[in-house]
Amino acid sequence: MLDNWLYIGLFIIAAILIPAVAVILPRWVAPRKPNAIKQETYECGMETVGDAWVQFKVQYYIFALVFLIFDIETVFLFPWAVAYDKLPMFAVMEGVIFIAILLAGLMYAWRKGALEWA
Amino acid sequence: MISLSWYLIFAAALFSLGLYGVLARKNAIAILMGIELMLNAVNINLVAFWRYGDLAMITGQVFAVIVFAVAAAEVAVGLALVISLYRRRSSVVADEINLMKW
Amino acid sequence: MSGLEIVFLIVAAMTLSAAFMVVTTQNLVHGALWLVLTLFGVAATFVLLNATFLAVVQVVVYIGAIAILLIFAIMLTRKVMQDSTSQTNANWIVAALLGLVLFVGIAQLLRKSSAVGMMMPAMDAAVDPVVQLGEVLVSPNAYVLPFEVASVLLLAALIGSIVVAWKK
Amino acid sequence: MGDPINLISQWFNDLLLGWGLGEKLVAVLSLFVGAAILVTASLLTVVVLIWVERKIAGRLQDRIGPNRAGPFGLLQPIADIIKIFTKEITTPDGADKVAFNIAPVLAIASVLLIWAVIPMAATVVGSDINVGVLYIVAVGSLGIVAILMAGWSSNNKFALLGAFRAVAQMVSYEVPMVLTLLIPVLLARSMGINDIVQAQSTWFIVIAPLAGLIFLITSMAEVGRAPFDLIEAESEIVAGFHVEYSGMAFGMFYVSEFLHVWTIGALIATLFLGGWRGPGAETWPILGLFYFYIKTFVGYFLITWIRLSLPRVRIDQLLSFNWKFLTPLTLVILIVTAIVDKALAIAGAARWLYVLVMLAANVLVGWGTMLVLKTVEPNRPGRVRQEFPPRPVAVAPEAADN
Repeated sequence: MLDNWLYIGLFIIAAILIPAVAVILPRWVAPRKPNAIKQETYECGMETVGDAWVQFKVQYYIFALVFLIFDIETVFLFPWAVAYDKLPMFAVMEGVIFIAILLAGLMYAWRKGALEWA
Repeated sequence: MISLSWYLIFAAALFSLGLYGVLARKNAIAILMGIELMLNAVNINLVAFWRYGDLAMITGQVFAVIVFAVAAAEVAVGLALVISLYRRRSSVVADEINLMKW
Repeated sequence: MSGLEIVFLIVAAMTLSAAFMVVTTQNLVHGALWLVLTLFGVAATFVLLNATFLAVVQVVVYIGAIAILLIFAIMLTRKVMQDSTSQTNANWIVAALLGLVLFVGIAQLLRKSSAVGMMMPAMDAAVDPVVQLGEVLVSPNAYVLPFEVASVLLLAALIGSIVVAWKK
Repeated sequence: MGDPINLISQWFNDLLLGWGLGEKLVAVLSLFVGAAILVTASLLTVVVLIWVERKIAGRLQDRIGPNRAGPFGLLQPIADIIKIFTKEITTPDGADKVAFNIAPVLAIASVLLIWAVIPMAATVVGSDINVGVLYIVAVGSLGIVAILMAGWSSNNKFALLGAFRAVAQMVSYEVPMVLTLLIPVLLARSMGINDIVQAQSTWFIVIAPLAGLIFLITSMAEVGRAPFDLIEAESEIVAGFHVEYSGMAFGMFYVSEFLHVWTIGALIATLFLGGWRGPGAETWPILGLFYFYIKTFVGYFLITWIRLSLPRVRIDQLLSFNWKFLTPLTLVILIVTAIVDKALAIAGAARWLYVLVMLAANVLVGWGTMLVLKTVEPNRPGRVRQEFPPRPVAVAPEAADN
């Protein structure tokens, strides 16, 4: 079984190494003439104004938050789905209750207005 | 072969690093990151005990799963507090959060 | 040394050095990126322990969600914590000592314990831990209560954090 | 015969053993070479894909598409590659150099890694791990980290804003995506991709058509292609998280997008269209490879077609569509599938009846959704088309002061 994971480990190395070579190779092929204006951060040709940091909407955080809770709950349903053949109807209903609790959370966030962008 | 102690030492080192982070960092988010390290160290221990113990008992993995859930809840609420605090007091330094201190 | 031992040592060294960077680096975004590497190392450790389900869950939940949330939070609050100021408080030496003492203490305890030399029992290829996990998590004789309570806890966390972070 | 891939790997193994290398080393080496070949082949596929996509786009937009370089413009991508290799890679001032350079590599690695678990023929199964489906989700989340790294390290406000948007979109659509992935897992009783292919004696698109559709939509949003290409909305945030990238570093993001679309085609083929299955695929594995590529292309063509037909949505529409439509719908389908499946298993239904009832359940849910959608008031404020009276082009200076 670890053989399969060895393959994945080697695949990770290959999948990082080969694109890395593709990025490094142009260092010799491509020209390299940096100058002050070229290195400026791009703002559609205007001079750069201020810092890259601007005030962000807290909404981004709220979406990431709802995602985190949903993600972890969904992940725990996977073993339930895999063991499905061995589960009695009662255990299936346990999973359904779990999903219903998830749905309740979604409804709450919806009613609260946390899912609105504006 | 790798004996249990390798994993336990590894987890202990990770836990100690996390503890240092929790105690020494100023920023509340950095403290939360330290807590994540500690929780991970605990998870390594739990899984190692499952693997080296009775394989028919899946308890170690179940505990790790519950730790995942608790870690997620802790980060969600913790960061929400930090952000709310930042909005009110413009600070994320844990030492300056002293409204309830006397 | 066997191949597995070498892999373990590489993974452990990578994880611990990344964790060290997490708690020492000045730049918090870097800290979060090092945290991603640490979490990845822990996932690799889970693979070495044959807990494959937990390994992928570690990546999905910790890297895919928790680390992202941390980076978002750092970026939302970055203005006050410019990277130039020191990130450690006055008693970091005490904290370092405490961490060291804890590590040495645990190592001492481990040296005396009988569990140290335990070896991995062989896995039964016919038993899939994922199926086992799925069964006990919803079985009334096992862990159905913690399972449902965890879901309620997550619901409470969702509600609580929306209430706290939402400005209206 | 009929299985050239394993034949070649066998020959390679024997060759290395003949050189007197240790058996374990040979095993590791040949696995690594296999991985490297798969990675390179995937990257080269993109070269063809760029030509195919430009041709399809051309035809769908009533033009010819590339036709100058070589026959049918076939050499066009080669010319593009040479061009992009010889372009300067710039690094903006104040950029975080390390993160800036790692991000494109990580972005493409996160897509390439999916190919490690996809079975392409009966004998070419890749890595047959028992958590394959979650592995795919896990690898996808590395891509999110790559985007955040790229946006943050560029030291550019558009890049950072684009990265935030991209991540908000990707994490939002990941919720229904992971939920729909549960359905094939439930039907196959396994998370292993190979087991899922084995379980599709009837394709899952027949048993769970709604899940297939939702998977298609959500994965399009994951890639960030039109109609979900808000993450690079030129008019708002210039080019999104990769504004500052140039040359091959930008090329990596570009390639990863194309490869991601192709990979999603492969995932749709594997999870819903039966993977390499087809007449004679068991005895002639090479036929399975052929079927697999045909099905992958079907998925790829669908996505390209949708991309070229639909305009871009607004960000509030994008997020509402996900959270208020897709996610609840997926949860309902999941509950229905779980209960119907168990009820049929208890009743001991025959296979044909099972397929029929599952299909009927899906149709019912789809029909119910349509009914619910109709009751949503079509004239609510957000939807009213506003009439703007024509404004004068120029205003007299006195009037403008007010």
